[in-house]
Amino acid sequence: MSDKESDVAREDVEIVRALEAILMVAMEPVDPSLLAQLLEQPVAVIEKLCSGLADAYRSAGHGFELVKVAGGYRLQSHPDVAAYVERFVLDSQQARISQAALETLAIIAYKQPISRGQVAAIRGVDPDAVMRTLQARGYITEVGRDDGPGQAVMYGTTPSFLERLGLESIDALPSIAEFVPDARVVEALEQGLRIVPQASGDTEQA
Amino acid sequence: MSDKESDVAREDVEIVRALEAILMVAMEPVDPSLLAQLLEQPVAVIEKLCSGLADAYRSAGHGFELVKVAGGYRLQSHPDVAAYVERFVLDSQQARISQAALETLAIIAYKQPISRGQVAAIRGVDPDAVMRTLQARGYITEVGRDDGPGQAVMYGTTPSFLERLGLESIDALPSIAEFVPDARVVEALEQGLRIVPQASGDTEQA
Amino acid sequence: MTYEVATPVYDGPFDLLLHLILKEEVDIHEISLLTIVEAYLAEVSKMEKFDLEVATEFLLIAATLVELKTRRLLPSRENVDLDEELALWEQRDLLLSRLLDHKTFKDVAGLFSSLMDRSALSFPRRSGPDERFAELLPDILEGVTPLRLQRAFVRSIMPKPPTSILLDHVAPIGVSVADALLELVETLPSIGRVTFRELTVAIRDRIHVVVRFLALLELFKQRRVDLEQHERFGDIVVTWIGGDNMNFDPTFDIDDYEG
Repeated sequence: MSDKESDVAREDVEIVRALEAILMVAMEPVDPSLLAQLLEQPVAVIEKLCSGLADAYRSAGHGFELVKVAGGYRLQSHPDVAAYVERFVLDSQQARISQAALETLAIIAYKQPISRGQVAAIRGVDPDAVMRTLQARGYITEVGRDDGPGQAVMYGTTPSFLERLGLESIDALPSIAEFVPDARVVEALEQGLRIVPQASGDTEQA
Repeated sequence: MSDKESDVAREDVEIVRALEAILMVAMEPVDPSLLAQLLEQPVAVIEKLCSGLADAYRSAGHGFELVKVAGGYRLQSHPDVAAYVERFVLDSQQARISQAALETLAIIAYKQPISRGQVAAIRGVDPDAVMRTLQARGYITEVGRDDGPGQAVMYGTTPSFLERLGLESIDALPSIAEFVPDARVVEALEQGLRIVPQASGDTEQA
Repeated sequence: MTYEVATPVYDGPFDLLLHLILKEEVDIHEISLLTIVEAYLAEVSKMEKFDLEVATEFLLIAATLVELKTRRLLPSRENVDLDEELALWEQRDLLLSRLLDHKTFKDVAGLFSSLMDRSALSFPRRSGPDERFAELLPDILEGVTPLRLQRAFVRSIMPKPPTSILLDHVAPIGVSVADALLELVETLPSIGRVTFRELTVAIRDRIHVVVRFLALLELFKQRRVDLEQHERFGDIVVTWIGGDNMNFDPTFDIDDYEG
């Protein structure tokens, strides 16, 4: 939009582009120390580049801004044009939770911390879109990374989820222990279906 | 540029900022007609502004880009800095897709709506397992039933499929005519499936 | 002439057929349509979920291949029925166009693969509205109680009931051409002369009749039987001309690739 954006030092261009790309795809504020690690730069350099980028966006007059919230950096819509964003939000959000979303939320609540891959394995379908919605609504959040080689992001429920359900803590969720042995029967009754003796557990996996 | 034009341009600045802000909070590609409605502009204006914005990002050398995919506009990280983003998004769900699944997807994309039996006729193998995987990944979906006596379930591709391939619409695929086997292949197949034995004196061993 | 058929992994009988036809150094006369037919029968019998439409497609293709093979084995007749001839050409053209489709979409798959590789280099922005817009969002957990959550969890860990069709009316194909061949070689020498109808009178399953017919064609090719058909749609008379010497392995010669 303006030439001022090219103010950043030339040698930093690659790092700044990578920084913009990461902030663009992040779901939550990104800790400067994680950025430092990913971009192989000292934290101080990251802080300086982010602040330079925030200035550049401001002077270019973009409809978005780079801010530091909750100890991390985040790209977000500019408050000046909040009215348009509000229209969009009101227009595009669905009102009720879908069956798929409820099941995904239940799995995360009971099995946390859990990765997206693990949720997919239980659900048999890709839970990506549903998890993004739940995350955007603040019911689930990233709670860390798996120790394993994949270092998958692990998800858990948030305090606002507990509050919304009127639960003191996650331990206050109704027990599922008693359901596990008879669960198939319960399910079969619910669905009004005959129990198939050799029903295989992984029909969704192909 | 005349004064009138620069007035329009000044007015456009607000719309462009609103566009940027909305795209920043979107969770999937945003339909230009929704943008047109929210910003009270003709669709053609929205399309022009978005394409101008995409150009501006490109020439400013940002680490993100504005693209039109699956019928809508979305912000995404720039492919140039994919290496950095991949470090950040460790558990990307972009699992590799098998050759069998790709061939099945190719048939469904070009022949939709198509039944499982019709896919089988071209593939020569039962596509059931592969089609269930494609459905679980959200690339294909049931789009209706055949009018014929069997009322076979018909399948088609989804917006997720277009997103995965980075296509604006199904029409953006090259014409199937470009893939039709050349004369040499056709001749060999005709010869291989000939009905009349060759006139030459060689012995037919079948 | 010998070549490996087992080395590459074929994605089903069509892939195999395509490979055999397009492999130029192989004499097209050598193509074993029988192998392909058997591959189709195997496909049908191993189908996870029986789908009449899919099975019918396979049997249609298999039947066309059988007919093509029959034509090549039997000497050409002088008085050809025009309708019959047209029907065969139609079937063959259909098969040809499917093979062409198969080849076409194999190539399209390559394009899809490269498009996916390219688009995988960009990651979409998908964060959604931040907490500043939280109060605008409808409460999607309206009516969701801890108990509903528990039930949703129990439901999600359940194996999904497999959608199955009753298969009682569909008999599995349990006979290969090789099996049928062995059976015929055991019974025919003692009978000598028999009609095809008599040979198959006890068989209720049409596919078993087809398999037995293929076996007879093999024996004809090996000059172990003589076949006569006096009128169109008339019964076929089978005469054993292989003698009493059973010292050959009847399965050895079935469409192998020795030149």
